[in-house]
Amino acid sequence: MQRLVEAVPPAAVTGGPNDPVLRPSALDPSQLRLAYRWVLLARLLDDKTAALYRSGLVPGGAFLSKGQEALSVSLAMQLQPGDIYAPLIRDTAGRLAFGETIQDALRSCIGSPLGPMRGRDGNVHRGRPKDGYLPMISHLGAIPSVVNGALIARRLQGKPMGIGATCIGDGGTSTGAFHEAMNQAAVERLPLVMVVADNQYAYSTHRSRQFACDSLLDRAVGYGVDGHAVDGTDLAACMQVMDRAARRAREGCGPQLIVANLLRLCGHGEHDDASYVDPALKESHVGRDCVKAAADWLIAHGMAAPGELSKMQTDVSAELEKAVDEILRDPAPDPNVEKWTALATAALRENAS
Amino acid sequence: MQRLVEAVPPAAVTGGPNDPVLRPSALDPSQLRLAYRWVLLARLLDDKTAALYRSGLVPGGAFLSKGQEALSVSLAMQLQPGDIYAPLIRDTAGRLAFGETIQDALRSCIGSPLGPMRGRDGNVHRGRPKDGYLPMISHLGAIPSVVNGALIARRLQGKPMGIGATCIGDGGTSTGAFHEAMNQAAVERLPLVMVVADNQYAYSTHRSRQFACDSLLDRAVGYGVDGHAVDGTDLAACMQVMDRAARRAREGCGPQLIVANLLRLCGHGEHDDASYVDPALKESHVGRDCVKAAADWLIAHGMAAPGELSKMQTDVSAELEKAVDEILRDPAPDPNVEKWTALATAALRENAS
Amino acid sequence: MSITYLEAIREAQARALGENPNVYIYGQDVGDFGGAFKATKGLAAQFPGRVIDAPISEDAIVGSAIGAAIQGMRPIIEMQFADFSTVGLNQIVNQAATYYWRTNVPCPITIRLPCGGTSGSGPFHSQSLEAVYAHFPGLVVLTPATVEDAYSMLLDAVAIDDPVIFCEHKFLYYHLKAEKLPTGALPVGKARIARAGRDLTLVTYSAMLHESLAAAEELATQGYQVEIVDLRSIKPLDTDTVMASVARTGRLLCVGEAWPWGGVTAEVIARVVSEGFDLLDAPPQRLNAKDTPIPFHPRLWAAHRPTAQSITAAARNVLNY
Amino acid sequence: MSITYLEAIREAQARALGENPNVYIYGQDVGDFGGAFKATKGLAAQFPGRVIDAPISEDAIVGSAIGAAIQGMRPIIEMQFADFSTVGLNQIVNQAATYYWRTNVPCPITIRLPCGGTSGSGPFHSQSLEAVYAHFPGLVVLTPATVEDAYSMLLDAVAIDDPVIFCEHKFLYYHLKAEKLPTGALPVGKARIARAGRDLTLVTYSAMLHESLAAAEELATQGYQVEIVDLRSIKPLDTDTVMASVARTGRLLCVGEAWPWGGVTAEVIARVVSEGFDLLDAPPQRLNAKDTPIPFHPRLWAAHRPTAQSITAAARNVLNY
Ligand SMILES: Cc1ncc(C[n+]2csc(CCOP(=O)(O)OP(=O)(O)O)c2C)c(N)n1
Ligand SMILES: Cc1ncc(C[n+]2csc(CCOP(=O)(O)OP(=O)(O)O)c2C)c(N)n1
Ligand SMILES: [Mg+2]
Ligand SMILES: [Mg+2]
Repeated sequence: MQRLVEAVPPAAVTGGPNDPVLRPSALDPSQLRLAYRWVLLARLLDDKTAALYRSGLVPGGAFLSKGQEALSVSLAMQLQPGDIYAPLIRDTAGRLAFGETIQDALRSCIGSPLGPMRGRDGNVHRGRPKDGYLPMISHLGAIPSVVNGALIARRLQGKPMGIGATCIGDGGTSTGAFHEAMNQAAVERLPLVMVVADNQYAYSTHRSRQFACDSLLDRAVGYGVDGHAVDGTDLAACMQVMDRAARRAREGCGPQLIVANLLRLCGHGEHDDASYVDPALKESHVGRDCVKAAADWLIAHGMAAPGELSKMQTDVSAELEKAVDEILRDPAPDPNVEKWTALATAALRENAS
Repeated sequence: MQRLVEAVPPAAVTGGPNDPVLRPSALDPSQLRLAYRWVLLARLLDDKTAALYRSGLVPGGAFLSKGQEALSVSLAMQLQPGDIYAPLIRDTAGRLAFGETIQDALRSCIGSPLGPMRGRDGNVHRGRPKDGYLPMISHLGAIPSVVNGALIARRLQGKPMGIGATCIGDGGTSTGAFHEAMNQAAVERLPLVMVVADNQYAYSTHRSRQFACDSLLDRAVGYGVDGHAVDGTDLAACMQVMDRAARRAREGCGPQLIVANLLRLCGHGEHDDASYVDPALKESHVGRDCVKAAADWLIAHGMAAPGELSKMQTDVSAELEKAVDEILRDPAPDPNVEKWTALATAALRENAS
Repeated sequence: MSITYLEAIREAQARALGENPNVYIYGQDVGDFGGAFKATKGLAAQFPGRVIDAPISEDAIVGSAIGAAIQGMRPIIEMQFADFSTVGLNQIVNQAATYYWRTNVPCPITIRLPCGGTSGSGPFHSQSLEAVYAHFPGLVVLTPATVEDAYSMLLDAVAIDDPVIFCEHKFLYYHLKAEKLPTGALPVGKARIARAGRDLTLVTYSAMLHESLAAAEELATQGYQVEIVDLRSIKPLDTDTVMASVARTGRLLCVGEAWPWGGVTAEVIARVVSEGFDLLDAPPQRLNAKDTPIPFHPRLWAAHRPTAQSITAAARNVLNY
Repeated sequence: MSITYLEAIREAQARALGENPNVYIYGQDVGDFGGAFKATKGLAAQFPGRVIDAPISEDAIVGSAIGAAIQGMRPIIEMQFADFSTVGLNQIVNQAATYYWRTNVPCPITIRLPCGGTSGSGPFHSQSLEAVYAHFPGLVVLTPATVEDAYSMLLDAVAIDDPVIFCEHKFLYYHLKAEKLPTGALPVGKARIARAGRDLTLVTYSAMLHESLAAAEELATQGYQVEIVDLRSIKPLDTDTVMASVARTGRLLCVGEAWPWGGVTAEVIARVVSEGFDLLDAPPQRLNAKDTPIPFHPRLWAAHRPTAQSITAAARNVLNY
């Protein structure tokens, strides 16, 4: 069987006019402006989450997506009603683009009973499975096989399969669970779009201590799946590569592995100053800010006027402030009304404690 | 970093004079005759084990190595004192070549208290860790990381590392544990020689339901390790490929992944008639008997005379019969002298039951 | 006609597949081969595409079942041996078991664990892990001891909206036989008085029921009437039925094939004494396997787990207190 | 000078590394970064090459420690959170724990599990898994509750020839302080009377010791003298010390932060009643976390686990029986 393995070198992904993969002319400006709106909102929402964390309103930790917005949004924007989306730790942008409300996001961070997790779980561990939006658990690698299963369900039910989209970090690829899930998706030839965000570090651990291949894209051929490389700091490139990967998945070409290079532009969580990050990396191409780069690119390619973008910023900020005002009025969860059972089946509940 | 990935097509592995990889002239006839002696003994030992099983002397099951002898022996024959060897289910030949006595093998099968596992564990779950010979547990994939650790120990102790050799089946590569261990070995650049015996089936499951790449060799590049393909039915080819892999491991080139094609020429265990095996596979090159093929090859290449080989068979049979006679006089384990503790530390034992 | 415990499991799956299009079976070698123990024999042919061979990937097997379950399916997962479920444990205890609690979306999976010891199976093909799963919130753990329960409780398991750990005992697969499949059954979660008696309450489950029944026969010849409670479900655990029996007998012995520390027997005793201390005329006792891995050789194995003989001795101690 | 529970863990590791060249530390981010909780801060610089960052591969992390241990090393494994040890559980319970029994070759590994709840940590960063590991034969399970024990028992753990599950409580990391490191200690495996009293034996361990001590203070103001047994080690479990205390008080309450089913509290009660039934003047009781995953929001979390307040109430019930 013929397999597509595109190892696009980062240099080619910045969008030169002669790059056959990436042609600005192939891009829909309105889609790009929309994507930009989401990454901007995601960035502001992250800043707001950090501010709430610092003021003590966020229990536990705050885990931001800075640097991963372009990659994240471009995956989610490929998704259609009926698709499955299982974002991970740094997918604020994708979540918003998939349809999550700002309120849902913030409520999860503060543990509001009105949020989707009702104070039981928090921060990035949120979702609404009924909407095809699956919540992560902390254990890295445990989610992709769940997406596989959702797709298998549709096959068995004779329903249109749609696609299943999920994300993992460079560190997460070292888990056995990730391997089993990739292999399972390949054997079952499922429309899984698996995005690896290689942001150079897993917590403090550099990728050189995490894997020994040159690029995680080298894993694609070993699973027998299509592989795509992309510059994760380049919104336009991400949009095009995701478009192709999602299309191939929908067309029955089996799992698609996308490997993006980028840098985490924040700590692992807000408790972490990330002082271990190599300054040279921050200065390099991989360290550039994908949100700012996207704005520059839109303007340089005549896809948006500067005034348009600053108006967007004003609108988005207002939307965000309104949501913050709303959720800060939420009550705290009440242990006395909490049901304290883990079982769905009422007849099987017992109260041993 | 440059990596060696040799994808020798099976056709080239049969040893034609123009094949740059495999030259009969490069082989040491005495080594080959020795290897043949081990595969012959392994085959006869397997037959004997099956006979003992049928006569009710082997508790549990009997798991034979038929078809894997050539591959197994050629790995073990690369090993030197101080190396680590962690064979798996179908390594009767390699175990013998590594120095296991026939008695140890048979005693494990009958659960003798005089065997290395003292009736506590049995059949292929045997070893003598003090001799660098590690016993497997049943959970597939759980052994390679243990070999990694033994090698890491030597590095930390400043001792010569030697190499660590282990084996897994096509099915075992689907385990997360296998993935984690391969990746760990690559990151630590350990002298791990990892042999994948792709014998077309995992129990009843055909490889097409186990992985989706063309060959498991395609995984090498994704781990960033050297890869070697070999025809597992060809003893001479196995000897040469293992020689090169082991040499590269010793020279500091990091983990070596060898993928061999062969067919299991028996059931999963002796309870299994393997009726699910595709008859066409049995008729094909992959289905040929590696022991018989080795004898033919030795004679055809003038490396042994027919009489020499039949004398070998007589000697080996006598050796085997003697060992059988010996171990059948062993006592059974006695529950009354059994210590019934899982702890090495006497002071921490308690007898809750 | 007569039907084995194993056949009952096959029949229950056939019925579940036949009655509910959302049921499917996934596990290693479950397809055309019919499973390592033949518990799915013929089902792949009878229900094309719905009895699916899995790669050797217990984590992904369970993970995918979770994804399918929340999309409305009712997966039945066959682990080849209970022992190998440790490799998929994280998905079971941290993802499946917490799903409903976290999201309000039920996660109905049946995970079949062929468990317990058989002669010569050794440390990695003999384990009884029910206590490990019962410790984690969010799981239902069933331990059928009879052909009838194997059948009816497996159907229950598939119908339950929560993840169910279905501990089927390999020792019972071929040896235990019934006349026919049951038409009714006790509700899942309820224990059963397997033998009535007024002198001692013997609480047990799974294969140990049969060793206990043999012990009770032996003790009956000595004039002791042992009441045997077959728990059937160890989570939830039917404390009421146990307590009612202890109220009648005043004496308690708990027998389990699993390891002692924190096992079913400890849990039952803790419940009985904290709620029914005054019912007891003698110290409650437990009998379990020894606290070592499960030995390979049949002679060691026979001494490792409780047997009719050791149960008889333990019961006599409680009776004579 | 004052030293925290976390610093004691760091100091014990520094000493172990300094005294024994076969000790090394392996885990995610343990190197230059010093670990997620800073338990290995500075050690990579002080002991070059012996404090090693691992990939996110808990199975291979434990597997490699087994290989190193049987070659004479004394690995200390840091799990980033106890909760993630479920992914490496198979290697722990099936390979490390059975190694000595199968081969006669000891497998000395210390597995550090940062465990227990802290506010806002939620279902996957708060677990207490000691009972799960204690159920499997072949493991030693330690649960230090004090700065002194964190230090001396970690040194013990490294010296022990068996795999040790070292449950260090995250809630105690920063808050619990001592004047100095201990020079002597109780032998490992022995429980300690943490507070003497004649009215009730309260058996507990780890962070619940401190909630229990607060409860005892409160009860003292009401005239009750509660004796507190700090188990220190839950496997082996020092039944003798518990029993001697129950012999003095006649009453027993067991408190644990883990889930109830088959937990330490069940095991302690089962032992006490089967061996010391006649010592009891009242039904023994237990208090655990609720049988649900551990909630994220601090208000839910505070109601989920036992606290000084709920312990006081439970103790009063036993005292007033
Ligand atoms: C199985 C498992 N082990 C350890 C952890 C602890 N942990 C949480 S995030 C993290 C680093 C993840 O790195 P990466 O996958 O590269 O994602 P990134 O944070 O860089 O986006 C670790 C080790 C975990 N969540 N799961
Ligand atoms: C983790 C795990 N899951 C399931 C099994 C049960 N099992 C034992 S052998 C086997 C098939 C192994 O196939 P393969 O790895 O190809 O080796 P082969 O038997 O073909 O030599 C299976 C599924 C196991 N031992 N370990
Ligand atoms: Mg990363
Ligand atoms: Mg195979």
